[in-house]
Amino acid sequence: MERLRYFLQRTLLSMRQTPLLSGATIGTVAIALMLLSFFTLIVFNVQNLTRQWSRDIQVIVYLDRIPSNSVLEQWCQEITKLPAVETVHYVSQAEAFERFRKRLGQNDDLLDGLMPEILPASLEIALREEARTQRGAEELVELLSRNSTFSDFRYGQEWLERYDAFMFLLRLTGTLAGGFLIFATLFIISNTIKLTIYARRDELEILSLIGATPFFIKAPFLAEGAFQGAIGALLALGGCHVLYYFFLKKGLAALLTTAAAQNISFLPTWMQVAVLGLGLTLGLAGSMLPLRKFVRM
Amino acid sequence: MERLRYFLQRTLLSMRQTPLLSGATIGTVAIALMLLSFFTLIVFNVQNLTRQWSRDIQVIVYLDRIPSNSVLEQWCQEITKLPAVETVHYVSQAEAFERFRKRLGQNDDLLDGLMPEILPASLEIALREEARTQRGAEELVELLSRNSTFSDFRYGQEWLERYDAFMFLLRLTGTLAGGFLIFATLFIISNTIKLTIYARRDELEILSLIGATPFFIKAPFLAEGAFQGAIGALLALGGCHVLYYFFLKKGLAALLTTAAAQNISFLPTWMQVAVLGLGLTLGLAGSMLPLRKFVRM
Amino acid sequence: MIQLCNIGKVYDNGAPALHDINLKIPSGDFVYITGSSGAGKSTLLRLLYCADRPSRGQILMGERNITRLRPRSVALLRREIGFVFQDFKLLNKRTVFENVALPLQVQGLAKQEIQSRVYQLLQYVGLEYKLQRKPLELSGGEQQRVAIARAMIVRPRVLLADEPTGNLDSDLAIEIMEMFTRINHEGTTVLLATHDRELLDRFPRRTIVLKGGHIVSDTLPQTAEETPSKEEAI
Amino acid sequence: MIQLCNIGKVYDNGAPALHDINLKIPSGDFVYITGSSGAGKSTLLRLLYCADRPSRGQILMGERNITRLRPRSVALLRREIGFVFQDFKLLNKRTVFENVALPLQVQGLAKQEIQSRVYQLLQYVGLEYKLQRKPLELSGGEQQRVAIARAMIVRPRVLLADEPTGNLDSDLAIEIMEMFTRINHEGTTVLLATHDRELLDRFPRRTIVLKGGHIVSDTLPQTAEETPSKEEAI
Ligand SMILES: Nc1ncnc2c1ncn2[C@@H]1O[C@H](COP(=O)(O)OP(=O)(O)OP(=O)(O)O)[C@@H](O)[C@H]1O
Ligand SMILES: Nc1ncnc2c1ncn2[C@@H]1O[C@H](COP(=O)(O)OP(=O)(O)OP(=O)(O)O)[C@@H](O)[C@H]1O
Ligand SMILES: [Mg+2]
Ligand SMILES: [Mg+2]
Repeated sequence: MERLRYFLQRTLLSMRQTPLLSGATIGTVAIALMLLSFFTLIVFNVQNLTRQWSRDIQVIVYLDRIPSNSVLEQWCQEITKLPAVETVHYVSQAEAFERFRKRLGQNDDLLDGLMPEILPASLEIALREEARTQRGAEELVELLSRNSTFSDFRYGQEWLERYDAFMFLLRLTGTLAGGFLIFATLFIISNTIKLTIYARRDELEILSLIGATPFFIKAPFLAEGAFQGAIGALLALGGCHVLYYFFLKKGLAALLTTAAAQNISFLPTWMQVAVLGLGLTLGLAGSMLPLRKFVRM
Repeated sequence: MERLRYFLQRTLLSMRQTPLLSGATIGTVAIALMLLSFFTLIVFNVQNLTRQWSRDIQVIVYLDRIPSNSVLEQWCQEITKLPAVETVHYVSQAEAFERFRKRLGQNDDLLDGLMPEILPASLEIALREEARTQRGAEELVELLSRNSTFSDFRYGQEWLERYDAFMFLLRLTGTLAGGFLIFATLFIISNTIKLTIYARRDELEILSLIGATPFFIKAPFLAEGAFQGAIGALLALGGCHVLYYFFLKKGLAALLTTAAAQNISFLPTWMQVAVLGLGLTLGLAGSMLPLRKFVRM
Repeated sequence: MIQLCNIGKVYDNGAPALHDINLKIPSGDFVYITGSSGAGKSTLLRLLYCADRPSRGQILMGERNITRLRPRSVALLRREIGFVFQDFKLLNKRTVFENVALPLQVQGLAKQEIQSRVYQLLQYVGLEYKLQRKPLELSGGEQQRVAIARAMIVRPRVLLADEPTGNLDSDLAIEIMEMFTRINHEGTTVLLATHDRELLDRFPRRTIVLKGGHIVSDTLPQTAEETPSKEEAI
Repeated sequence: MIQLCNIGKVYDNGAPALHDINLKIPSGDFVYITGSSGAGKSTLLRLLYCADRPSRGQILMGERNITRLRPRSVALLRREIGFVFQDFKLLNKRTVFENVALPLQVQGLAKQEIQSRVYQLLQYVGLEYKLQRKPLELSGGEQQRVAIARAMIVRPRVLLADEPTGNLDSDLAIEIMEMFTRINHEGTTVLLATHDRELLDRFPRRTIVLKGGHIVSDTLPQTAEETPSKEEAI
């Protein structure tokens, strides 16, 4: 009990006694984690955005002959069962003609007198999220072409290629930057804590000379590290929220009228808790390592 | 002369005598600047990429009547003079029909027997880079519609809207993240240097007690800071180049066959020099501020 | 009972500080260790405190061989020993009170008891009005007295004092010596490294003289009075 | 000529250390400052070195009023003064040689000259074999001698020594005192704060006694012999 009280008191007191050092730790944790969370926030939202956009990716099967309703139904059922498929939509010749007319806009008079039958009927197959790549589309086409009635496919090759490249680049740089950012955060935080502990190494030495056990010496430092890490993480979340609110949310809403702005959201709660936990853990672990080095007895 | 030799000697000696401190500074500068340069590298390449993509953005003017060659030439000249316009391309009815046929692909037999005149002739106006936005296109349409012969415009509203939103988001988060990253780099580096100088404050005090002038005390610390900053920047550039080479260049080239991979390039030389300069400046300025605080006499 | 057998100490940089020291100090003894600067007095005391490890030989303290202890045991050993360091080794960030209270907090005593004991001891050394000062706001002699108080606060079984009166005037030195004598009468073994011939003369005790890391003489009180006069003749 | 007029010093925490000190020390004098622990000896010396500023009063050193100097002037003043700090204030990261050479490097002397002067002086204080050691690898007395060497290396016009023999045995103390006497004969003004009555007796000089921040006596050699005997009677 006395011990516990002593440790808590020491932790707070020591943060007061060395404001420069604890300020440095808290500041570094805050900035580094803010960087990390803001990055996560962006990745998170870009993912949401591209997920929406990728709804347009679909495979179209042009049908040479118009199937009977029962055959059509059977096809739809079979295709829907394929793992890569989300939905199947039958576009009749009339519907295709109507769409074409709409597309021509004011020039639709050109189609006057033409029969709807000039355009083929088709099946529009929407892909599941994980299959929305060039490869996914090609594999589906491969599968579908086993049915010899399906021979004429269209799946926006050029757009898909570009989309694929973009998504790949996004994912690659995201992973790379994210991985590197995590590493940088770890390095910078542990480095800063190492320096603050280095600056207090005489304290560690004297405590050990006074007959303090390694645990007694380290406990207040660890508590301090964890506490500062947690405070830093809170500040990071706060700062990140401010950035998010004023720039992403308000800024976008004012400038854009698209759905894009509405869809931007803050980190979900579990991620926020994770950031807090990360700060605490980093503060704790970051103190542990240099302490082990300086408290050798 | 003796002085200069003393300062140089001291700088190197002191880095040897406090490897933990100089290691921390160099490491932090390296990591922070690597983060910054890698971010710049990504922004730089994404900009290149979107610049290429945005070539597709154009305003199409459908012509009700086929103009005479001389009128056409005059129009082209006038339009080309507009600030937002890059090039103007005249698409004749025959060319439009040909394109339409290509688009239909295997179904082109549908057009057999139709006259090319069912499709209108048009002017395809490519925009300059800075005008490749919804607003830019609309302004151009506005200008063009002063000529009463031009009334039917098409400029891919939906695609442009989406592109705009995307570019805006990209630019916003880029600026935001970049600005914040620069701030974070400044903070973290100056913070680390402050801690290393704090750890050596007794040295500063004793030097001043020995009769050293403020300049004499600070010079080796400043030189050390600048030197460490420069080394850190070099490491950052090296690390960034490794990341770039193995992940972006090789990785993409192996996985993609598109032009996208070929177009990815490293930071131009002037930016590399800027990173080096930034490291040096940060090391110098980051030492200057805490030194001013600790060397008060 | 403290016993040193064939103790030798060579520092990491190769500097030999002690050679082949054999020594027996019964419990409750009061022993001076003297000798010129660099003779090895501090090194000897530091070995007894496990602040350094001997390069060779064994040290027995009570029943225990303290030559190769694990960190936790070292900590426990140190709680029974008070040490006045030659360079004080006070925590500059903490107040005088906190510095002196530290060894008791390490042992987990109740706040109440810590407070009264610390206050009492600081009164003894004449610093009761400077409880809340930081060490750097004290004069050299005051810092030394804080160090002495910190060493005595635990009522140690062994007190090792390295030049504890180097920064004190003779009146204060005599007061401090009287404190040491008192604690010695209560059963604490006292080892005191000092240069101060005045103290040796005024409080004659067993005196061990070191020179270049060797014991050159080990005399009991009756002969202790001879040594200074002999050396003064040099 | 050093002159103090109405000097008072109150530390930031409100502790008064010196009251209304008036003092004249002619150039080339050798003066002891003594008094019990906390009397204000170190504070007085630190004021002369501009290591602290007096709260009131003026200090004249030669022609200069050193009470309000700008940083650069303080640095230049300090180059003419040697100071042996009570707590040594050595640079732990640098070797003994570098520590002693520092004041000369500050003045921008040639490497050759620095080397020979440092070596010679370290020989005087008996540390020529420990040139390459770091201060923390030295005994207390050795550190003190490094501090003394550093103060004397610039052949200062004024030497301020705060308890310079506290960690030295009397033989060494006497040697050091002889060095001080020699440098004093060459024209350096020496102010020496000490508790060591043996020195006062052996090298009788003008002695200023402080008590609670006041000057309680200021006696010249012939009477200086009285003072200790009087105090011993207390
Ligand atoms: N940490 C160390 N590393 C290397 N050598 C050391 C160390 N500490 C002391 N020495 C050397 O060991 C020898 C004995 O040192 P010690 O401190 O025991 O002397 P001492 O008798 O206490 O002297 P003093 O009276 O000056 O304090 C000296 O020559 C000293 O230079
Ligand atoms: N930095 C400081 N801040 C506050 N008070 C101080 C400071 N330094 C000294 N004092 C106080 O000023 C008084 C005089 O201190 P000073 O160091 O001059 O004494 P001294 O005569 O040198 O004593 P000693 O012989 O113990 O070294 C003491 O009461 C001390 O507590
Ligand atoms: Mg010693
Ligand atoms: Mg003093």
